[in-house]
Amino acid sequence: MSEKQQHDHEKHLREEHLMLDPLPRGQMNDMVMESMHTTSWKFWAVFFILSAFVAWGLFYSWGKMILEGLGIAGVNRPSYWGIFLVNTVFWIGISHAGTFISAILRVFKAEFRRPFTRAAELMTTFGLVQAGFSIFMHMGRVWLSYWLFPYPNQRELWPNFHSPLTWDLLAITTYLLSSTMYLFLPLIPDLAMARDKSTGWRKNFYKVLALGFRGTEGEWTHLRHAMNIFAWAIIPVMFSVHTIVSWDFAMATRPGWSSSIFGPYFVIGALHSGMGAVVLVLGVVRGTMKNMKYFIRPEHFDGIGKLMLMISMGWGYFFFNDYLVQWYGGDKWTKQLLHWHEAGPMGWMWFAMLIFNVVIPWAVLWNRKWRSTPWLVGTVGLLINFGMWFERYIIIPISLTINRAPFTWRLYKPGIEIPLSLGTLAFFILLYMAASRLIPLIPVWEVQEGQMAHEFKKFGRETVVTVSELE
Amino acid sequence: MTEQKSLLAVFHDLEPAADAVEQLRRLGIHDDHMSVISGVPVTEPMLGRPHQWTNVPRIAMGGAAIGMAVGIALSFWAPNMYAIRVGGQPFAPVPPAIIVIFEMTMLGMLLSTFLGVFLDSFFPNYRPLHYVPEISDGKFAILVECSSMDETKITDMMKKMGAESVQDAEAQHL
Amino acid sequence: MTTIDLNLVGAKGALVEEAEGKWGMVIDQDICTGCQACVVACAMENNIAFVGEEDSGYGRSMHWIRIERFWEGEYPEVKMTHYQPMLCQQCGKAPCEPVCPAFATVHSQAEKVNLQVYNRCVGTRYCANNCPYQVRSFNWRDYNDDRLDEAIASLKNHFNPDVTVRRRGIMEKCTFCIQRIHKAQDKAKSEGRAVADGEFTTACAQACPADAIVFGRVDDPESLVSQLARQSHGVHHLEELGTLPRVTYLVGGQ
Amino acid sequence: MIQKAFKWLMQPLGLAAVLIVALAVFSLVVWGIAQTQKPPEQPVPQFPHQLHVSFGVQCLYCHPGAVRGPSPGLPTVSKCWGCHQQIAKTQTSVKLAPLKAAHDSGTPLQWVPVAQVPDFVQFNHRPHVAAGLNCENCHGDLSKVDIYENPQVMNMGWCLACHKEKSAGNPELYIKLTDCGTCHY
Amino acid sequence: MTQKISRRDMLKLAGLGATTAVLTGCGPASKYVKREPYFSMPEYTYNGESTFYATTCRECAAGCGTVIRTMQGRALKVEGNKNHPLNLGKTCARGQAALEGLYNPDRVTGPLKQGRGNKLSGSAVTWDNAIGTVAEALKNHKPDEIAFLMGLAPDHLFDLASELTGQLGAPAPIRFGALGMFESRATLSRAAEELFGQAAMPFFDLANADVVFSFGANFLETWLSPVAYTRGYSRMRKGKNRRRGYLVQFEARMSQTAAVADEWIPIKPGSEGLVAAAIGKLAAEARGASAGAFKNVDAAAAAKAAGVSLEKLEYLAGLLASAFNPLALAGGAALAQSNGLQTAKSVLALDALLGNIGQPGGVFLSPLAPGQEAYHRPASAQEMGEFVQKINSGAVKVLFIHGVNPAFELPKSFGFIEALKKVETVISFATFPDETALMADYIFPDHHGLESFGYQRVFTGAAESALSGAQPTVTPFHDTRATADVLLAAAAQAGQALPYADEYEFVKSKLRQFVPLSGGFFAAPEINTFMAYFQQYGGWWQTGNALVAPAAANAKLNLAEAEFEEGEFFLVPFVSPTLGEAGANKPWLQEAPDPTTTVMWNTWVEINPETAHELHLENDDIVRIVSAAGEVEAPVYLYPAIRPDTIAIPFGQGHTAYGRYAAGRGVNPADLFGPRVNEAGDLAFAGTKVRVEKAGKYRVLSRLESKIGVYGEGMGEGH
Repeated sequence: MSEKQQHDHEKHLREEHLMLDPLPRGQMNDMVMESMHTTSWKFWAVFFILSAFVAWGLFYSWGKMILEGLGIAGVNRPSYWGIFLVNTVFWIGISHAGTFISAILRVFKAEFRRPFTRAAELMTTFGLVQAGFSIFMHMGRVWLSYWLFPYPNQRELWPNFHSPLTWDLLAITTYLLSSTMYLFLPLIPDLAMARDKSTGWRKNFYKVLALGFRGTEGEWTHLRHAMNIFAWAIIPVMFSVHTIVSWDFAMATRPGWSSSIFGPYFVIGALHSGMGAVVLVLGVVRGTMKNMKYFIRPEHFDGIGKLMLMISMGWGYFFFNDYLVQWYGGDKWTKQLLHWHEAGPMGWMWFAMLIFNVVIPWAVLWNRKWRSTPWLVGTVGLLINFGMWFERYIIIPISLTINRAPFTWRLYKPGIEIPLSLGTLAFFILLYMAASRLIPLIPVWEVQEGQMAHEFKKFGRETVVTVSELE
Repeated sequence: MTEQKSLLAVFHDLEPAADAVEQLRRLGIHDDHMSVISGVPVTEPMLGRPHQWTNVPRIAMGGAAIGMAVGIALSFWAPNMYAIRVGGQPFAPVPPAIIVIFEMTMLGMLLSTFLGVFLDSFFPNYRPLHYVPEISDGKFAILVECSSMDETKITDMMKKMGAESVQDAEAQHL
Repeated sequence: MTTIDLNLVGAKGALVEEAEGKWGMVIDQDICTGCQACVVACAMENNIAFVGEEDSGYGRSMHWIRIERFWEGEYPEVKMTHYQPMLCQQCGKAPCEPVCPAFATVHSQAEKVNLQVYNRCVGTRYCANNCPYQVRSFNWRDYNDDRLDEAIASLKNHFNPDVTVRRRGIMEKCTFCIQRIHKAQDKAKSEGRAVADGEFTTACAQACPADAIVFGRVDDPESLVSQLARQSHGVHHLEELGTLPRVTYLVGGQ
Repeated sequence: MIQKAFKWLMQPLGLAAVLIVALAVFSLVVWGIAQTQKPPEQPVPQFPHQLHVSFGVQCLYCHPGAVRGPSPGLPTVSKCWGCHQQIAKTQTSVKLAPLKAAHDSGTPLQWVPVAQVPDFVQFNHRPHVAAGLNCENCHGDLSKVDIYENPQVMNMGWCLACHKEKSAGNPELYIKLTDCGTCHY
Repeated sequence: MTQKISRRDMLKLAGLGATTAVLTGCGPASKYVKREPYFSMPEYTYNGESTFYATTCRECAAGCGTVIRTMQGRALKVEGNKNHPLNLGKTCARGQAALEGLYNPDRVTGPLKQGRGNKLSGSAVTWDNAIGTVAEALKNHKPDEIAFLMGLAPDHLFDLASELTGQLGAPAPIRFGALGMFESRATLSRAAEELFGQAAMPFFDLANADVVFSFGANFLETWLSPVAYTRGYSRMRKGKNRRRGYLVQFEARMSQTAAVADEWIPIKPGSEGLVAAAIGKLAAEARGASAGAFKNVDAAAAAKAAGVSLEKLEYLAGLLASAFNPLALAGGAALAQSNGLQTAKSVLALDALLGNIGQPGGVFLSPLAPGQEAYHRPASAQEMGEFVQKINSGAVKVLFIHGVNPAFELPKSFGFIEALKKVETVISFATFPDETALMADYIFPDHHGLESFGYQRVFTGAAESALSGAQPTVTPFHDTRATADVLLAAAAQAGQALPYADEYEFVKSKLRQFVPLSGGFFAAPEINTFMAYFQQYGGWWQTGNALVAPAAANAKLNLAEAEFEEGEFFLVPFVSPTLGEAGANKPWLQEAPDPTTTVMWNTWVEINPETAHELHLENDDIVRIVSAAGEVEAPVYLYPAIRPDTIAIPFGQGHTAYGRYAAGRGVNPADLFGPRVNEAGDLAFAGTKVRVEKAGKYRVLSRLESKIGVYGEGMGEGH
């Protein structure tokens, strides 16, 4: 290899990998701050449209539903659970990607995670907020929802710990609190950076949030230890949350629900939709925010794409497992249910689910070049999200149609759930947009840390990239 | 009686800062009287600094224990306050209790970890502190507490070691 | 209570004895004529709301007892299956109970029936999902609020004061007319005697013109309901689920 | 601006202001709840329970349903008139004018029940009386008040506390008295 | 009973309830329904304790005894009167829902000058004016210009009206009701008269029969006395100490009765008589006996005409021949044919042939009610037609209507609505604003049945001779007045005073004759005690079996083919067993699913799925049903148990008035009937033939059943 080739190779590697393309920290800081401050009129237009949508779709509709009762939604006998629970499962699923990326990849020291951990963690927290909205919308008497919390009372009556819903509530509360804390801890140094770089009201805002962080050895040590504990501990919490969500269904004595594979099946499903959402968000962030093309590069889409492919295969595996067990059992109700899934009026959804979740990811993501194309991977991510939403829709209202009392079978038709669902979606986007103006979306110190650890090394004639463990 | 002074030396790179720490120690400054402030996490061995003590893991374990106790109480004690029979199950069956105990343990552990950071780092801390904003641009600063007699000596040494600036650190609102 | 030490064992069902029953019902499908008298009698006794054409056609009717029927064969050999009044089976091991997070549907230790405690219900509807008989009904709207429907102001004059009027967001179901059980027990107690078999009955059994529904104590082997339930053609619906239903259906002729 | 306000609030005067506002809100809430607990207007204003009790009238004379069934009942005009027609003062007293008017016009007196439980609580007086409870155990000493008011908040915790106490040591009774279905259906 | 009922404090209490709603989530409820304080409490009443009053159910003319649970002056629940010989403590759905009539939000709340509008928009008048108006009407018209039109029930008001018309010299009051029309009562009693020589309503002893062949009699639904016949059916099925009874139903459309029958034989409408005769002949042959009246019947031809195989008929005949207590009965649509009388006779002759006349499990004549001298049947359709013609001729100047709604119940082709316009003064005593009442000049609302005194004769269904008693269970909810009181007061004002002070005195005077009689359910030394018992027990009846065993008949049969109108499909209308003719204004009856189709709140058209397929009709497609007399539009119900050449429509909906729950809902199949009658004068409604047209519209029927679970809809192929 000639000197020239060598140089080109290195240049190529540098272009490709963020970690090999270091910029001075100050410059990176400025880039991130600039991306936060640069707001076009389009942003505000979208922001206000979404705000109006949230006000109508979420708050007005929900208020109306609280006043009039769930009759204005589409739930009925036997589909007592409808889109609200679909959305709950969906949003919890979305929230799994953040933890997956920042905790599991941190534990496994996957370096490409560095620039987008925060973007993913924000999804966790904001997704869980929407899940919370959805589950409270679902309740018939939401104003009494505090009865579900364990609190001492005069009647000495506590929540029923036999109920999967109580487990669910505990798990989601744990998850929401811990993922929010896990979002906040690595954010502190960046908030301190933002504090140092801002003026005016933002200065005060960051001053309060940065808690007086300076970067002393002690602070870094505590933070590092805490983040380590979080990274390890939040993984089982994350798995437990979606497993428990699946138990909401699997504990019921219903055909199609009572399945022991539901736990892992739901976890992998959650990761599937979550990863899809992450690429989608990254694609949008990269496309719309200033300076993001430096931080988020095709290599990241490539990395996530590989993960998506793996997860998609895993999902296919668990889906088949579930299907095979149900099919083989030959229970007459389950047989009717499977038939209903495929041949019933919502059969299109069943096939769309398989196409979006399996066929399309497998067809696109095996190719490195396609995988590195942000818009393409983002589109696949979007389709996977449709597919996974369909999956939950099939599991909940469509499967609920079929029970052991055929006299009651009835198809579910959504009502006010549609504005409410769109309202939660709009609220999610709105929160994300607001956060993108207020919180450094790129964890600069982590990027710098990574860049410090990476270097070229020559083995014979070959130049390779090495990473040294700093911790 | 000598006046105590705080000096803040800012370095562009890690290595000169580490050398400066070494030199300071030679000048008779105890490790307790200096600290390194940085924009990226640097470990103690990189700077040749003594091991940093942290309570966070202990606090976390303590929180986990409390959480577990709460979980056990919720699972086995609370249901007996008002015994209600459901679905032919025992009042407080073990399998669901495992779930409750697990979640409460994890919640206790993570909450206390978070609190541990606050306790150990004295967060939130809005009092005036010694600081220069350049640190967040990736620079390394050494904060030295010394007597005013040593001030020039140390300043010169730092300058020699490549400090970009050495200044009288004045505590300020960040 | 002696069962508390079983908590630590946690082996559900292994050591807990089969839940005993107290009140039970026998429905003779061979003589049920499907006339709906029980349906309306139940509605009148228990202040059940009517929901109107649209909602009732969408599976939201509030009947606590519904009469099912299916078809067999093709014309002209078509046959309607026996009418099957379906109501809460008051399971001994009810799947609806453990899933309620708020203890709103619990097993009465005193009367050995499934209770729905309306004021504790927060409306998660998990119980209804988990009911294999699909006999729980949910108050989808505020059907009984006379501020929303002035007609109710007049109609509610016949509401039974012994039964709570339910409002939106609450699950409800057949109670085996527990208000009548309580009334009869209270009366018997005040007279210093036990409740006699047939002294009172549920609204549905009372109305049934064909006498297809019989209600009484199943823990008394001499009661009419126990005797009928022992017949060889008595079955429990979905017995394979292990729910221990307290309603026995007599199918086919003798 | 916000910072200024915050700073102002952090100084002693500001803290005092915060405290005052909090206290005001709290008192408003307390007052609101107290309003719901106040004895209501009765058709005969300031009906003197204590006077009737001091004459030796038994509770069950006017509220006879308590030993028979769920409701003790409120006295009818004819019941009041049974005694009052023999009391000369009835014809002239201003306080008794509503009774006289009701009797003369043949309209019933619309007493407002005070000791009420919500619709979802099925309460029956008879077993309570049969269990040996006296009226004053729950309703307080009526020889001290004019218009009846509840001596305590009649809520589930209060009911249960007594139920548990009375049934201690008798498992069968305990089950019956703490069963949800005993009061809620 | 309460002295005064006012609702002025309702709002205050509703406010209290609203506070509770905010605090607890459970809101204004049963307890907060103001149950008014008493001025003077009756001795037997305690607060919170129920008081029970025995009375008679007025929801249909059968006259079941009920006990009404009341508390604080409100009626809370209808329960059956266990002592009553007709229903022995049982009730039907319609009886249960009576309370929704009593507290119906759309009752006529006081006397009105209605002025023939199409809405209830009259101006209120005082009761003094009302009585004055009635008195004027009685006084200012010649007796034969006055007419009384009353409901089916043979009750005290009918007796009073009869006495009044007798005193005035006016024509006797006419009783009519759709139920009587659909039951073909006139045909049945006429057939009994021709066969047994005695006009009476036959009584079929279902309870003791072991094989029952029913020709079109839907006795479990609305026919004659459904509760009593359901009791009989139940005993027949239980078959104590005998084998379980076997029921075979012959009709073109599977009714509720056919649904619980062991066999349903879908024979061609109009061929019932022929089939009965053929079975009789075959059964006689099987028994080796003489076929008597049926000896000339050609069984093979009958089988062909009916559309069943001869083997089937032979099998059925064998079943009948080997039975211990066989019974055949006929009614409903089977008799509503041009040959209906022959059919009735044929079926009764079959009974005679089987030798069960006057035998247990056989045919009897219903006992006459106490004090009744002869069976008095209600007007047949033919008589109603004549009455309408009389009105049309201008001979009727004053028409009093009580307890019947001919504008809805009588087929439009009779022209009653047009005829009504020719009457100078129409006075309605309707409790509800029904179609006829709205077309009246005045509405002077009667009390609801649960608010009024009276008695009613039990005309069939009970083995005992029974008079069912009625008394008010609550004080009137509205400013209504007993029609008997109005008539008595008006008659007195018109100078035609009857010797009774009021309704109560009238009832009492009529009961006086029973005081000395023995064998009654109770005995009393004098009338006041008797009256008290009469109210306490809900009537008076003789305890012994009073069924009349008729003399064996000598039938002359002239079995003719039924005549039909022009059209593609036979129309089988049937009375909705949950709604009946007047239940549509009770929301819970609307929401009680039809026993066969489980449809709620609407009218449907039953079509065989194969026929529908040929006509390209799906469930819920609206079709236009056209007959010679009119047309209606209703959604299709693919009913698997109906002959492919037949369609069926329930009667009970299609009100244009009658309150918010009834008005504008469904259609009235009576609009399709022409004014054709059979030999006995009953409407030959089953002879209607219709054309079915697709209307191109769509309306989803509210069903309780699942189309997916019951019919496999949406389950794809192979299900």
